[in-house]
Amino acid sequence: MAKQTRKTPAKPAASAKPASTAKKAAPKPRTKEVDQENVVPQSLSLNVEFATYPAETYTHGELGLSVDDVLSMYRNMLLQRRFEERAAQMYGKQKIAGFLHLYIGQEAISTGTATAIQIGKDSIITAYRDHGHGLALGMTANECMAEMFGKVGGSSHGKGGSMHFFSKEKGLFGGHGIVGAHVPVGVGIAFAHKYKEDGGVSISFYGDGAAGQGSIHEASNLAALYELPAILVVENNQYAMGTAVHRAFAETEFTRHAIGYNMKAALVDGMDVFSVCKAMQDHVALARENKPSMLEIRTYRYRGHSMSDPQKYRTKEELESKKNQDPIIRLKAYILEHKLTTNKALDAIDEDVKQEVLASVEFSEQSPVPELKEIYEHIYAEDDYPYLA
Amino acid sequence: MAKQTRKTPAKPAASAKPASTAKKAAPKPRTKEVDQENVVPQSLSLNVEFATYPAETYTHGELGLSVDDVLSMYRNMLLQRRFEERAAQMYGKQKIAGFLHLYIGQEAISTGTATAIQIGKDSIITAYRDHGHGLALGMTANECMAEMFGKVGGSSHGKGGSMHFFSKEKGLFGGHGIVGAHVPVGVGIAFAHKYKEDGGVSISFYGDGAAGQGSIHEASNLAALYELPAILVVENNQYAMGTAVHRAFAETEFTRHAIGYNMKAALVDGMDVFSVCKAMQDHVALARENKPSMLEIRTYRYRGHSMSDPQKYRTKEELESKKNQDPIIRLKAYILEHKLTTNKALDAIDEDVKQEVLASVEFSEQSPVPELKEIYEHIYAEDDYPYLA
Amino acid sequence: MAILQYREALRAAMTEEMERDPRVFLMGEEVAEYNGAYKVSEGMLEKFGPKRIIDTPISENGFCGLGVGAAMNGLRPIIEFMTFNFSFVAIDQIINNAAKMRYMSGGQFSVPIVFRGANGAAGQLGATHNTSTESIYATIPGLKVIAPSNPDDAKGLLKAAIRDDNPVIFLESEVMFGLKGEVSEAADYVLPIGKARIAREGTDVTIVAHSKAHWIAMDVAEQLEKEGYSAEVIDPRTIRPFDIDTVIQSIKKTNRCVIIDESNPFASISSEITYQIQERAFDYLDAPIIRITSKDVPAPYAKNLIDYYMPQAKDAYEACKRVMYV
Amino acid sequence: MAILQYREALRAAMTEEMERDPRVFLMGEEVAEYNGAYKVSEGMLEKFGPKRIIDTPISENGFCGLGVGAAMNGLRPIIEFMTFNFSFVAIDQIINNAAKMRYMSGGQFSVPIVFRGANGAAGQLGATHNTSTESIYATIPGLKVIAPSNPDDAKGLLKAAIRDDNPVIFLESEVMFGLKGEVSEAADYVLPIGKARIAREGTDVTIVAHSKAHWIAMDVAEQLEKEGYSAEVIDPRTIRPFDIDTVIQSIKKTNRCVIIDESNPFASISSEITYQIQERAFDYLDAPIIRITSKDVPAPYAKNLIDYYMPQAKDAYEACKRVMYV
Ligand SMILES: Cc1ncc(C[n+]2csc(CCOP(=O)(O)OP(=O)(O)O)c2C)c(N)n1
Ligand SMILES: Cc1ncc(C[n+]2csc(CCOP(=O)(O)OP(=O)(O)O)c2C)c(N)n1
Ligand SMILES: [Mg+2]
Ligand SMILES: [Mg+2]
Repeated sequence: MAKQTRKTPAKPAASAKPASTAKKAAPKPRTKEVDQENVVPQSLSLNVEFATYPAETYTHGELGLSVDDVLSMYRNMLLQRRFEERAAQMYGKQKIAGFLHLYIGQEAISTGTATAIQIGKDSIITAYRDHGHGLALGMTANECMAEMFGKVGGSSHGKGGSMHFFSKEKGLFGGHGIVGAHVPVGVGIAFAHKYKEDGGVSISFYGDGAAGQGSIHEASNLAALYELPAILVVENNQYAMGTAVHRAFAETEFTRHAIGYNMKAALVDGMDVFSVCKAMQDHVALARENKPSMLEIRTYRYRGHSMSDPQKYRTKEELESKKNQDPIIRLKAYILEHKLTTNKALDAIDEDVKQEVLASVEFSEQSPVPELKEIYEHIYAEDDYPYLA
Repeated sequence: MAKQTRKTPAKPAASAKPASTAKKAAPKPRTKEVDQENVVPQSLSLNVEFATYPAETYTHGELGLSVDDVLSMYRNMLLQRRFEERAAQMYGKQKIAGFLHLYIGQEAISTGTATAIQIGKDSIITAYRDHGHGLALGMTANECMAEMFGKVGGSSHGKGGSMHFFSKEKGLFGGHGIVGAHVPVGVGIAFAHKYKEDGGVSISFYGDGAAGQGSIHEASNLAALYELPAILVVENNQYAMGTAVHRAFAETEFTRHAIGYNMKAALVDGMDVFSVCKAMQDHVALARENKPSMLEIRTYRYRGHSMSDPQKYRTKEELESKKNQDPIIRLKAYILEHKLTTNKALDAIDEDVKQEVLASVEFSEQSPVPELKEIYEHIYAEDDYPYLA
Repeated sequence: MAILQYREALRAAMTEEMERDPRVFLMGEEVAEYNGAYKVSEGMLEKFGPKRIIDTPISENGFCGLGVGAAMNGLRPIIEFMTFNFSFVAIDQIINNAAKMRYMSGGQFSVPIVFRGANGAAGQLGATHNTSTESIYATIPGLKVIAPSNPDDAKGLLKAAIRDDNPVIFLESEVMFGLKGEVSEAADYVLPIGKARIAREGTDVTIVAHSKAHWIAMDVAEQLEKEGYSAEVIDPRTIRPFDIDTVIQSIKKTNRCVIIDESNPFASISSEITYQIQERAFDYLDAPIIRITSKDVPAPYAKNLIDYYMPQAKDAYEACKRVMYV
Repeated sequence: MAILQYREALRAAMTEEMERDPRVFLMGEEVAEYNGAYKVSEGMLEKFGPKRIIDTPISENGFCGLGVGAAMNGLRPIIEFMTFNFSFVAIDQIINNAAKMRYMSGGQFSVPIVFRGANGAAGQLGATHNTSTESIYATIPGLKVIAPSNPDDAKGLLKAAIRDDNPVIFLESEVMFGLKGEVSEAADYVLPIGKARIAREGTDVTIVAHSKAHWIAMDVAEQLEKEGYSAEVIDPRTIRPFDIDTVIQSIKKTNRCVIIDESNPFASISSEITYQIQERAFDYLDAPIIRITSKDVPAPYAKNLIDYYMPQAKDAYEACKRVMYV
């Protein structure tokens, strides 16, 4: 794999460009002219080209990344991986409970995105599979692990758990449990960026399964209609629980879903952190000009949906074949091939990450459980709100 | 207008045919192979052709319609028109209350559809603007007018009113007030047709405005995924209350909305009853083979959204220009041009219709109001359900 | 005191708050160019421009979620439901996102948002367009729920709701939009959320009624007065948090209570008030509490049926006499 | 009597009804190939095939509406919510379509449909995954609402619900799916909807509790017995229509009542039961009714907090003693 040469793609950042024989009305909210003619033409067709970001296509230099950047991306992906491996173990030990959804296999998406945005200025929102995004944005392993332990040292004081990572400081607007419901929220975050003219961009991540929800349709149309600095990203890991994409969607190419919103769309290989980073760079730049877009990022989750998933819906062979694309192994190969550092240095990173994760477990063990009276805190802004007995 | 020649369209019933460089996964529910490859291609594009059904294109002969058929279509459209004109008058006299949404201008859609389906076997569901569909399917003016009078002679015993016309006998599944919410129901009606293997087709009508609802997205995907005998029809009358289409949608060509569901779509001129009838014939035939589709039918509502609408959102000129396309005048011109009958005979039809409508007013006046105890009827199947005092 | 319609009072509240705070905006169906389906926002587009008065597609779930996100990111949205009947397609955004965000984030994110619009029955509109939603929203911790019965409260409480740092459900009424009443001209008239108003003092029976049922209570009280009975009328104004203290004080005086609540009865506001009264004033009650509600059925269209559906003044009057044992 | 898990009882009910009536089908997320997220429908795909056991996309609003349409057109759908927490995105289909269709059509269309799945709290799942929805559904005329506490009731009532010609909300429980109990082996075991069950007879205090709160009631009754007090435990089983007669008869005997209701308190089932009891048995009550509910807050994640969130047996026990004045 590391031997493949990297070449510039045919159309790295070309955008969805609908062309039709029927006159196309650009969305112009709040003007009174009716652009649309009522005449039905003799023929009607549409051609669309989508940008694609295949794997093994970009070098770090092209993306403006320094060697340090690359190594920190490597470290970041590894941190997510080790953190979740440890979390799974802690779940087995019943230190963590409830639902635990691992992101393992998808780390190139969180890290590629975090590298392409301005953390603190830009905003991210995602579903319950949120550890990766949290850590990629710079939430500490301590606050993340302690949250899952249900301790006061957690990012939400132990009130949110695994599905509800939030970091106002890092621009992570959650961690959400109702499938699809956070995407309109993500569009609203974009609305506020535009309203405040703060230059921020909002990126909403959701699963392939979530694309079946009406909320995605409404959010997409609103983002496009209001020309918001928003990117809607399908993390297509091929399954929603046990349901393969083709069993849930009549149209399995998610880029095509964007056509109904006259929105640019691109297809990205999510197993290569550089492909993700490049796609994000391009589309964040568009979003900063209030040009919203939709990305399908193809990825794969190596673990079960949550900890209780017997995974009968896929074969071992399928799983193994996907592991060849492991984004961390791929980046490691790239680093070594390009001699950005030594194998030993990478091992040291791994060791360092392991220590950080171990320390987070230690931190979480030590952190106290919330006092019972905290159950009444953080509900209303007021301290004197009168709860029912 | 009557002088224009009718010609066969370039592509009368060609269907949306997506073609792409990426391998396309046909929706195959309930099989376990993952068709979709995880490889992101170097380029990706899509070409779609839509069928169109322009106005002034079809003759009744081509559609298999007899002269009697045509005259009864004429009478049917006229009945809707006169019925609603009278209803508006009755609203002014406060015989009818609540919301009253007139269908005037859109009658070619209801009549064209009713002509193309098998009434009793096939099913129709629509929104609150339902008088046209009810009368086109053969509901009597009496039961319809009495319903709006709130009398027991009404189709729903006066419990539903203008927005809630239902006729189990004629296959009208309502008349619905929550924008967009009836479309999943329409898809469920199709589901039952397929399940029962009764050969029936379900057609769901909704407004352009409704297309913004998530329910349409979900219903569309379900219809396509399950390959149901369903047609989803946008009656695009250009406005949702005061909101012109381009102020509500980033993509104003509704046929393109079908691409996200890998569904056939066609564009139809709704001001010509033959164009509608032809489109419905073609797509009903597809539906009978469990090939669902989406139609955009371009039409125009001549009256306000409901009785209280000041209509400041459009100009008099626009309204007048649309009136030149009046589907009833157009059909009259066709009949006369093709000498299917005499002007005098058409006048007699008009007179006859007027009498029918007047009689329905008389019927409604005479019909008693429901007894107060009826408020507890038709809620549960049982007679002895215990209501709270 | 100025005489304003209920809708004008709402508009005045929104206008003043928008002038005061640039983060406040109004979004909903037909709120801008159409001037509002019920003309609540008439003229506001002209005054504030399309950046702040925003028409939406018919996508309640979408724009409610948008509002939540905007609120999390520093704005103060007012989201108009054309009526609250249409809030059911968006209720997940309210229950799961607006109400719980602060909690799930351990206090990191506030959601200062107002969801407002007409609630309850409005005549011959049929079963889907006449729903009283207050019990559904008030059961959700994290929300506040307000339902003013008159223009003055509408203004003072809407201003309070817009300034509140919590998600607020603000329930108006189609049939009250044209109601005129005196409205304070105080420079910055903000009423406290969570405080009931004693609309009429009395000693023989307490009538609790919110929103337009309040006016039934006032009629009944007047009729009772003619017969020599003195009814105390309490308008809770806020449903959640509910000002039970004011009600209990009254019950301690009158020892009897009738609740008029336009909702369908089961698990309604009237049920809750009854629980709280008997919990805190059991020994003061000389008669069972009687509630007068809409009938336990979907709303019918026919004029006589929908009239009959609504809580009846006559029933409330008789209930008052019954609890007074006269 | 066979010993079955709660989930097995549900499965048996569905299986029997599907064998009996070809119009019955099961639809929901992961119900077919995955055998159900909680294994309720395990093996049913194999038995009935993909025409009748149908996996859906994550589109609750869509497939609930689909169910309503299928029911109107002659079928008898069972729609599974993976949990009722997710029903909020589909609630409009239930409230406005399923519940009101018969009425709006003047009796022309029936909607024989069952919406079933787990309701209420289920441990450390956080605020969005622990909602008790019964008060929200039970307030809607046109619906029936059932919440069985044990495998036997689960089987008998689910069979009844599937045969019922009305839309039925059938509330199960994640934490009870594994609960084992005796289930009748009667050939066609159908229990009546709307009839409460006296789970334990007693004379000193009546405890009313549905679904898993029922088991708290049983524990408390046992503890009280040890101390010489005799508690009558009533499991309503059906929430709407509510079998108030059985409760009133009990109150006339015990003169005291404690309600355990896992919902958030405001306008909950406990509020409604209280209203109905004081309306009909005011003179029999020797003490205020006390309810023990979940805390009036969103559900927290941390173990100690979510444990504390739930209705506490200790509180229920103390409430019983309080109403007995001992
Ligand atoms: C509205 C709603 N319905 C159902 C669920 C249960 N559920 C949780 S995750 C999930 C699958 C989602 O799959 P996908 O969107 O592809 O995300 P992934 O888990 O693959 O990251 C389902 C059905 C839910 N949480 N919310
Ligand atoms: C969910 C919902 N939101 C809002 C409304 C209020 N409303 C009634 S009709 C309408 C406009 C619908 O326009 P369109 O779908 O184009 O249908 P048309 O009236 O043009 O036939 C609106 C916003 C409603 N009934 N339901
Ligand atoms: Mg997935
Ligand atoms: Mg329209």
